[in-house]
Amino acid sequence: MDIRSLVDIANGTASREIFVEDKIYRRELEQIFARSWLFVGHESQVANKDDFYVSRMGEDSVILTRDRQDKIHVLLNSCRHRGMKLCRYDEGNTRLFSCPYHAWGYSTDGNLVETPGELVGVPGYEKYYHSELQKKEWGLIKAAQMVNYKGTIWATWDPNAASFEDYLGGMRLWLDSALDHRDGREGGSTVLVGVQKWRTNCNWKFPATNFIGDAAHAVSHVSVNLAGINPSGGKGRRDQRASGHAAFGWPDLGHGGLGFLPRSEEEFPREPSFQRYPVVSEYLAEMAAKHKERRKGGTHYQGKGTIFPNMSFHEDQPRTIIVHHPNGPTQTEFWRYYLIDSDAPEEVKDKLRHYYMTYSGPAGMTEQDDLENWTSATQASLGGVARNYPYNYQQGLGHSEVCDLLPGAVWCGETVTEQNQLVWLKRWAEFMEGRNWDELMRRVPIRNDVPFPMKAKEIA
Amino acid sequence: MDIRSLVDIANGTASREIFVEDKIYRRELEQIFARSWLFVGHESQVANKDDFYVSRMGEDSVILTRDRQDKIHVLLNSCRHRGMKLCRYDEGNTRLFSCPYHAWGYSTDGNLVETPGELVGVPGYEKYYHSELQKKEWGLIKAAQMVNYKGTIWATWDPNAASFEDYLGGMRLWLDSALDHRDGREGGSTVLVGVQKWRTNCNWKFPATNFIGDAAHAVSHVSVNLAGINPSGGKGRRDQRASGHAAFGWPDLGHGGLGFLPRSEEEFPREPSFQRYPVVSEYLAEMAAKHKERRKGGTHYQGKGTIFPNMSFHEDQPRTIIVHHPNGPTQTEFWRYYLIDSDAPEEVKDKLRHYYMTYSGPAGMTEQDDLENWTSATQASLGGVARNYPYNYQQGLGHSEVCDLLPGAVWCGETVTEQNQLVWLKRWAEFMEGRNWDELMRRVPIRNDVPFPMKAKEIA
Amino acid sequence: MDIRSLVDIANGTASREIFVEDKIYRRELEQIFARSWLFVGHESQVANKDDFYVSRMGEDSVILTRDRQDKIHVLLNSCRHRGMKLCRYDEGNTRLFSCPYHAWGYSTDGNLVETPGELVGVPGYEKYYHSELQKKEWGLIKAAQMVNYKGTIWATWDPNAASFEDYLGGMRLWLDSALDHRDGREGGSTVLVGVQKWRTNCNWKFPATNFIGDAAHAVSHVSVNLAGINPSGGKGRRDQRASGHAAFGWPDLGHGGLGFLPRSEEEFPREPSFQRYPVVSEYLAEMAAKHKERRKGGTHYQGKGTIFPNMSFHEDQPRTIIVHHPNGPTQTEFWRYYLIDSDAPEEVKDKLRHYYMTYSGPAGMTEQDDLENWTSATQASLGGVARNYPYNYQQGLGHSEVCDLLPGAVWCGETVTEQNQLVWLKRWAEFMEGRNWDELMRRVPIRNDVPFPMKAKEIA
Amino acid sequence: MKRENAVALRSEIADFMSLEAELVDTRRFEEWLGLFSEDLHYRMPMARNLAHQGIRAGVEYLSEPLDVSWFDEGKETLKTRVAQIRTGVHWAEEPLSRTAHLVTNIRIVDLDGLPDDPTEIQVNSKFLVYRNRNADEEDTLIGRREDHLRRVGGSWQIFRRTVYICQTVLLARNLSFLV
Amino acid sequence: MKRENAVALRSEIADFMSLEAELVDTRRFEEWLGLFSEDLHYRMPMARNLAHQGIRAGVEYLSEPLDVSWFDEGKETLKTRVAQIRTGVHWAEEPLSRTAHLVTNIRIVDLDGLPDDPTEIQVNSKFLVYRNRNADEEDTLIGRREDHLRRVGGSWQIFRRTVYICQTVLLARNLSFLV
Amino acid sequence: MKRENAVALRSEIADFMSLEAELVDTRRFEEWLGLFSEDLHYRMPMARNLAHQGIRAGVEYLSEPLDVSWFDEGKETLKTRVAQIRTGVHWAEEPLSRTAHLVTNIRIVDLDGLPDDPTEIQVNSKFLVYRNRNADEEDTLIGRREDHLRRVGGSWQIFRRTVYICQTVLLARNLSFLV
Ligand code: FES
Ligand code: FES
Ligand code: FES
Ligand SMILES: [Fe+3]
Ligand SMILES: [Fe+3]
Ligand SMILES: [Fe+3]
Repeated sequence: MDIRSLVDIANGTASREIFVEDKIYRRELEQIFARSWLFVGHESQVANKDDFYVSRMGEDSVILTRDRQDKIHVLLNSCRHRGMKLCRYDEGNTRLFSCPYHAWGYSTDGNLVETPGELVGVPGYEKYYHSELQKKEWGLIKAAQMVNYKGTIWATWDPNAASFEDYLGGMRLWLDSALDHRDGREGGSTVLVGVQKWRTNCNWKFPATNFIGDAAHAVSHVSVNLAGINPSGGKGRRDQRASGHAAFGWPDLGHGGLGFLPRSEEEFPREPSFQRYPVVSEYLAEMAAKHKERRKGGTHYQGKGTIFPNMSFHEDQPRTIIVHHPNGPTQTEFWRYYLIDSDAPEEVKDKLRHYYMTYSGPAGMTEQDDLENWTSATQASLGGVARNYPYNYQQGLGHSEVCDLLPGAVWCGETVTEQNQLVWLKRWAEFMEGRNWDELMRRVPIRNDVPFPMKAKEIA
Repeated sequence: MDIRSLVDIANGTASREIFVEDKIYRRELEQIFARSWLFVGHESQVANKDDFYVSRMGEDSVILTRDRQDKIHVLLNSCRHRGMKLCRYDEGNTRLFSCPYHAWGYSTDGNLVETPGELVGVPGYEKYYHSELQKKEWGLIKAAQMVNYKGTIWATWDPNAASFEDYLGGMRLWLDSALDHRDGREGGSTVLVGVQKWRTNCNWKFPATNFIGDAAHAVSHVSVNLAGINPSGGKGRRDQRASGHAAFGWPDLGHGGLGFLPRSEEEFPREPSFQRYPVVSEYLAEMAAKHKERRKGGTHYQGKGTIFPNMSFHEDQPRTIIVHHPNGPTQTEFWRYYLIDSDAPEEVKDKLRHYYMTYSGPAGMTEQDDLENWTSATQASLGGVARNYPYNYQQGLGHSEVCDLLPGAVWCGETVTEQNQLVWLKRWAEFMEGRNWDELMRRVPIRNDVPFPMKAKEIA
Repeated sequence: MDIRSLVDIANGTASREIFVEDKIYRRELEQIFARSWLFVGHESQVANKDDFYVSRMGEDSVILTRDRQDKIHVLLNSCRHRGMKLCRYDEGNTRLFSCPYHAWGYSTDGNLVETPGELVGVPGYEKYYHSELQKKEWGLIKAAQMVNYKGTIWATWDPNAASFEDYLGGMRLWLDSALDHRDGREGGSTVLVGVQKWRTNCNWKFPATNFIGDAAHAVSHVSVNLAGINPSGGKGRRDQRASGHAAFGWPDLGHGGLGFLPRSEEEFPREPSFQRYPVVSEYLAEMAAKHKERRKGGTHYQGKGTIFPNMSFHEDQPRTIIVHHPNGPTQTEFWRYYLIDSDAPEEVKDKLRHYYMTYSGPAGMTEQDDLENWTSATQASLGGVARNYPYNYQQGLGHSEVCDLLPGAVWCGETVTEQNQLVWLKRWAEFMEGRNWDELMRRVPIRNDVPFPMKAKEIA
Repeated sequence: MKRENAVALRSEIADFMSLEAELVDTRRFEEWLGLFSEDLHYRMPMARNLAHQGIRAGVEYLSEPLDVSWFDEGKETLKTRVAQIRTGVHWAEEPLSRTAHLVTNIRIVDLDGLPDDPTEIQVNSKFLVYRNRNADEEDTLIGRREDHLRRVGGSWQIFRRTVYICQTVLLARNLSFLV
Repeated sequence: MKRENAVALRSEIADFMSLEAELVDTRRFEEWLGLFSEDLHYRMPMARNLAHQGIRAGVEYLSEPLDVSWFDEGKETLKTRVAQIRTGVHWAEEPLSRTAHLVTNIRIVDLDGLPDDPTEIQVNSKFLVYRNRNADEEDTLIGRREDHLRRVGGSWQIFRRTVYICQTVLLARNLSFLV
Repeated sequence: MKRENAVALRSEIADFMSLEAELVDTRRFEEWLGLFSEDLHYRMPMARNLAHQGIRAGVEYLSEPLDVSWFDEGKETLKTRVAQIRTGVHWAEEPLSRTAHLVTNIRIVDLDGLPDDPTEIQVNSKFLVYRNRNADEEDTLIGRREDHLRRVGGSWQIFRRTVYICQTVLLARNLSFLV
């Protein structure tokens, strides 16, 4: 598979095949989803010992669970005996996962096992297996690396994968802006109970490259803007944003989004918001004041976007996380989580919840139109003739510059640019080529590397 | 892919694989549907300036539209930006196709653009694209060639394709017999409003090779014959036909059908028809008289059949067009149009319409049984053992002779023969082998060409 | 395709790919289902001359029919002309199968034809085919070999296949225990009217290797045991079994199951059963006494299991046959038949029927849970990561010994062992490697043959 | 119409509609035909995807007299359809499909405005028609129906039926079953 | 039966059928069992594809006493099914399916011929039973039902239920849910 | 409630429910909104797969005030949804979906216990909502509904609607149509 013929970063185009072709999709499962850091869930979903929550990594079902020592684990949800889907509930509480088929039992209890997910109960182990089964080798497959980042749980199957911090790079600053408390405390957020899950017949790369900052598609939301769900009343779908909002991307990492040009905390403007709901408006104003106070002297980093490959988040309106699980070349299963300050008053939570649900998810008046567009674009790219014509990502091509204020990022001073789609596609190609982690993290020189197209230096 | 092993013209057999196998199907999309002349629609469907009608070519969606200069165009219905299905209505009126996703606008207005479908509106063209986007290169894909033939619109994606007239060859004379007015005027027909579209789980080649003149399958219509929808009353499903009705095929072109042996216009017999509906009966008799008068001294050509690859028509009872759009190896999407003299009295139109609908389409008492048979044959050819046994097309094999009265055609003096299926399969193989147009049109010698099996010359 | 990398008999593991991958599945259709002996139906389903019953062999539809000379035949149910599914009823009575599409007629009447299924009626044979069609070559495809074994009909497409008796080997003794009358007569059983057919999204090898004797999964039936359908009342789902019940497998043939260690007829214990239904209990006791009497001095062979590849049967509770028709890599179409003594009193039949239906089939309280498990295991093996981890069949690995009492069989003295799954997988690999029948039946030496892992001989 | 009459009429009409569906699903086609008047107008128009202006203008379903429909016929043609099935060689229905007509949301239009003993009524309903045939073929048509009924003696007859299915591209191989 | 009694009876029976479906869909299985008599005969016969002669002869559905069915049982077995679900380890129903029983076209057979206060009635209906379980598994059974009800005190009990589904090859993995 | 009142009320409510579905399916959205009170609470909770203990505990559907739902809103938001559709550029509904709301098993809860002329009632029902749009896209939502109605003058208004769909993973691309 000649990946370079599929994605032409220098010219800002990509073949439609990558959005519809099964062979490419299957390679994505191997090269991307079996290697990248993936979002699994939130610690609040396994708040108590022995709580579990069943999630997905790519097409695979996984169990997120908290053991009796309060450690969180990510386990492949398939019995090592004959493949049975081990845990068949969406959530619950147990420390012993017993397989319905032949009752192999896997434990997460640290008193019993060295490695969580270890195979402990094998009926007839002595009599029928003659104690010869190597139980240690047949425990549940564990994620090779797992991280709890401010409550969000991430994992990768690849023991060689870069550390989560290195993998995130500067994008971490923006993720913080979603996960930190509105009052400026580190962390302090949680997800509302209830994850919206739904299927849509679009390739998973549409949402990934849409949420990375596709400001040009704002026009497709004109209907919700006209109908008006502005939380301060009137038309539009959001409160007015502060100035200095632009697209930033991390070309070496594949992340990107829209965010605010970093500035000193004190200089970051804070306009009133949620004025239809005074209790929310007041809460947010109070938290903003605390934030400014707590972080004064520091730099204000704030943004939303996509963390390569398939997790997108929004730091504000609506403050959410969405995961685009691949489900075949032309289907995506979305999982949407709603973020909230853990200790916000109930009424504030309720109003925010209502606004978020009105905006996002399959019933969200904004997201509905996105879902329709991604589906229609996927379907219209299947035709035997249409397939031959590449997609165009030339908006702002060659106008990117390094942004010194945001480590590792490039920008071109605008929100409206396709720089970030190219950032993401470049990373996609690097994974798909099968680069190893030394190459992926640029610890070694790479032959024929494709540079990100930057603005030509003016000759003084 | 060894096409010659799949179709054995000399022996009159064809592998079942070509009716069920996905790999072959995908090659058909490339070698046949991206190169042949395909039926797109009727000019009456875009009667007014800026009218559009969304049709299909193979699996691809296309827009048929009439510009303000009254020229008709066929455009690929997929946005060049990121593939969105541009026009999502089945029909309407506009001169600017604006994409729902990022609002790229394509115009057909000759005052604005040189080439219809040109990209004119790109939001942020100056600001965000820095005026660098080559708009002329990112217009809608236009059909490479388009023809309006007596109201019917045809197109091909291949700029090298033979001219439509050459492509049609002698089959044009029969197409004329469907499209010309009953009174003998050239053209003068139109389609009734409303296209029947439906999906059936059969390979698209079943209808193509059925309508090319599969007289042997008449026996499958015994139920409608018994129930009786004869428009002159009584049993059967059609009025009695004139004599001299036989199968004719164009072995160098892939077309064929059933028709009347050409004879002088005056000699062509015209029996009464539609006697259950005197108004129709009288109308047709009157038109027939005019026809004879207008064309006296000429030759009467009349027939129905399949134009390679997937358009079939009937010139008389019922006067219709049907397109067999491929929709996967084991699914076809049918589009049926009903032909009528444009200026026939309303009551005549209404009675004919009723008869046609009773005969054809998914509720047609004749077509229902065809649809069942094609589906059952497709499904029964999927089995691992059944697949190994070729289909048989040996009826009349080696009994074809050149018919001097019909240019380019062969026949064997009968309606009941599989000559035409072989004519079609031979052409199928020529396209599938990847022959270029010089080869396809026999402008150059072809190595190892497969001749059509003709009757051995008797030695005098 | 490297079959040996997929199934590791020596280590007792098998790749998940063989349970989910389409390429492997298509090879199974060729190498296994087009060559093995397959169960087709029961002679009672075609009790009268010209009766027919439509069945399946792999994915192919076949007609089981009895001709006027009382001979039974198995014919491929696809018209040789253009593939039409010839017979579209599930059962009926005819001696002429006339194709709906073009009326080719195939006869089973020995007065008319030499070979049943011969093509006799070709409309227009003289006029349109010029008597040139080689009708003898275009008859229905007949099973290459067919056997009526005590009422059960078996067939294979492969003329070189070993004889049915050789193919069955020692497993025949167990099949007898299901098919012979309860009173010890040879045969004397029949199937109840009505075949349960249903689709389940599991790979067909799950049921095949489950019914071959997967005693370890009994734990999955705890719910029916608790609810209780024991025919003698109380908990559990069956009457208490006699002692000496263990797993036996035929490593050279691929068959296996659970059965009783052979012993003299007189020594075989016969406890009361079906005590909730005295009429049944008494009938069975009486028959058992006759059985013992009739066969005294002989050896009592009794068991249930899977005959390679996809027919499983049970000799007792419930006395049934089930066929696992492959229907795509992740779907199986089950056909379940219920066995009964032909001449049992109606009330006995009725009570047994009720018990069997309560146990088996899609509404069976035992089988429901199996179906759920097979589906869940199949689905959980599709994930990109899960696919990489082989299934484990190490229960009792290397503990098998030759059982001198049962010809060709090995055992390890237990019911609970995965010996039989490995027996089956070994045979699967031998077919899939494309071995010819000399190799398959070990008539010739085989290079690099994989031996079945047996217990190491103790050194005296 | 008085409330009690309205209650009784609704009950009676629901019964009639259930009977009609039962006759067709149990293949008593000739009895089924008896529930339709001789001057029956039976139409199933085709739908198109139009912009909202077209929807507002009420032209989504092609309903002009000369428009092509899925069905647009009288009782005689319906009888012919039944006769065709009865030949036993109508392959699209041989073996016969098994159908289930689920009729719901039965509503008599403008019931309040009707006289106490009306002779003609319009009955709107929703339907789901399921067809199963051969081994595994399933088709489902869903939509709404507008029936016009006329009182004939002690019972009712349908003299106009208009069936609006939701599909534009029919996702069934054929319409050989009666709706 | 008098018209007003007929109207009331239809209303009452529709209510009963809705209640029955609601009990089973909200997993009040024990209450649901209470709506069936102890002498219940519950059968779901299997259908076959036969030529038109077979259809005419009424043998499409295998209904002889000794024919194999999808279900053919009494109340005790139904109770056992409920008990099995209640164990919490009946994997086919653990986690429990979410079902919806849509019952339509409810018709009391030969209502006119019944006495004013009948003690036994036959109720025909159509049904669509939808089952959803796990992440994305959907099964839909559609067909018709013939129920025989007996008046017991102020209410009704079903003493015979025959369920005719349209499928020949069951397209559901199992029948672990109650129909 | 007296038997005859019960019969009449059931009849009236069924008529109301049919009308409601007809208004929404014929895109008379503004009229449809009129059937809901200004203090409407409209919720479609999400379901989870839980072990049998969870089902027994009644927590299968996430129904706490702060739980995320598919919908949880008042009339104003419903009006906004209608307004969005009416813009003509709401791409998820442009071209408009064709829907059919089949409402069955309509049952007035505790009818016997109600006064003869109740002002508030709870109406349980089952539904199948079918949506077809573009060429071949089909979505079907099936489940049950609990509606609370209040008598307003001569008619009724819905002041609370809770919709329980059977799916956990929504198998529709979006919920841009009104349920
Ligand atoms: S598959 Fe899990 S124990 Fe056997
Ligand atoms: S996809 Fe059409 S404008 Fe972007
Ligand atoms: S396909 Fe059977 S006769 Fe033509
Ligand atoms: Fe958006
Ligand atoms: Fe035909
Ligand atoms: Fe089992």
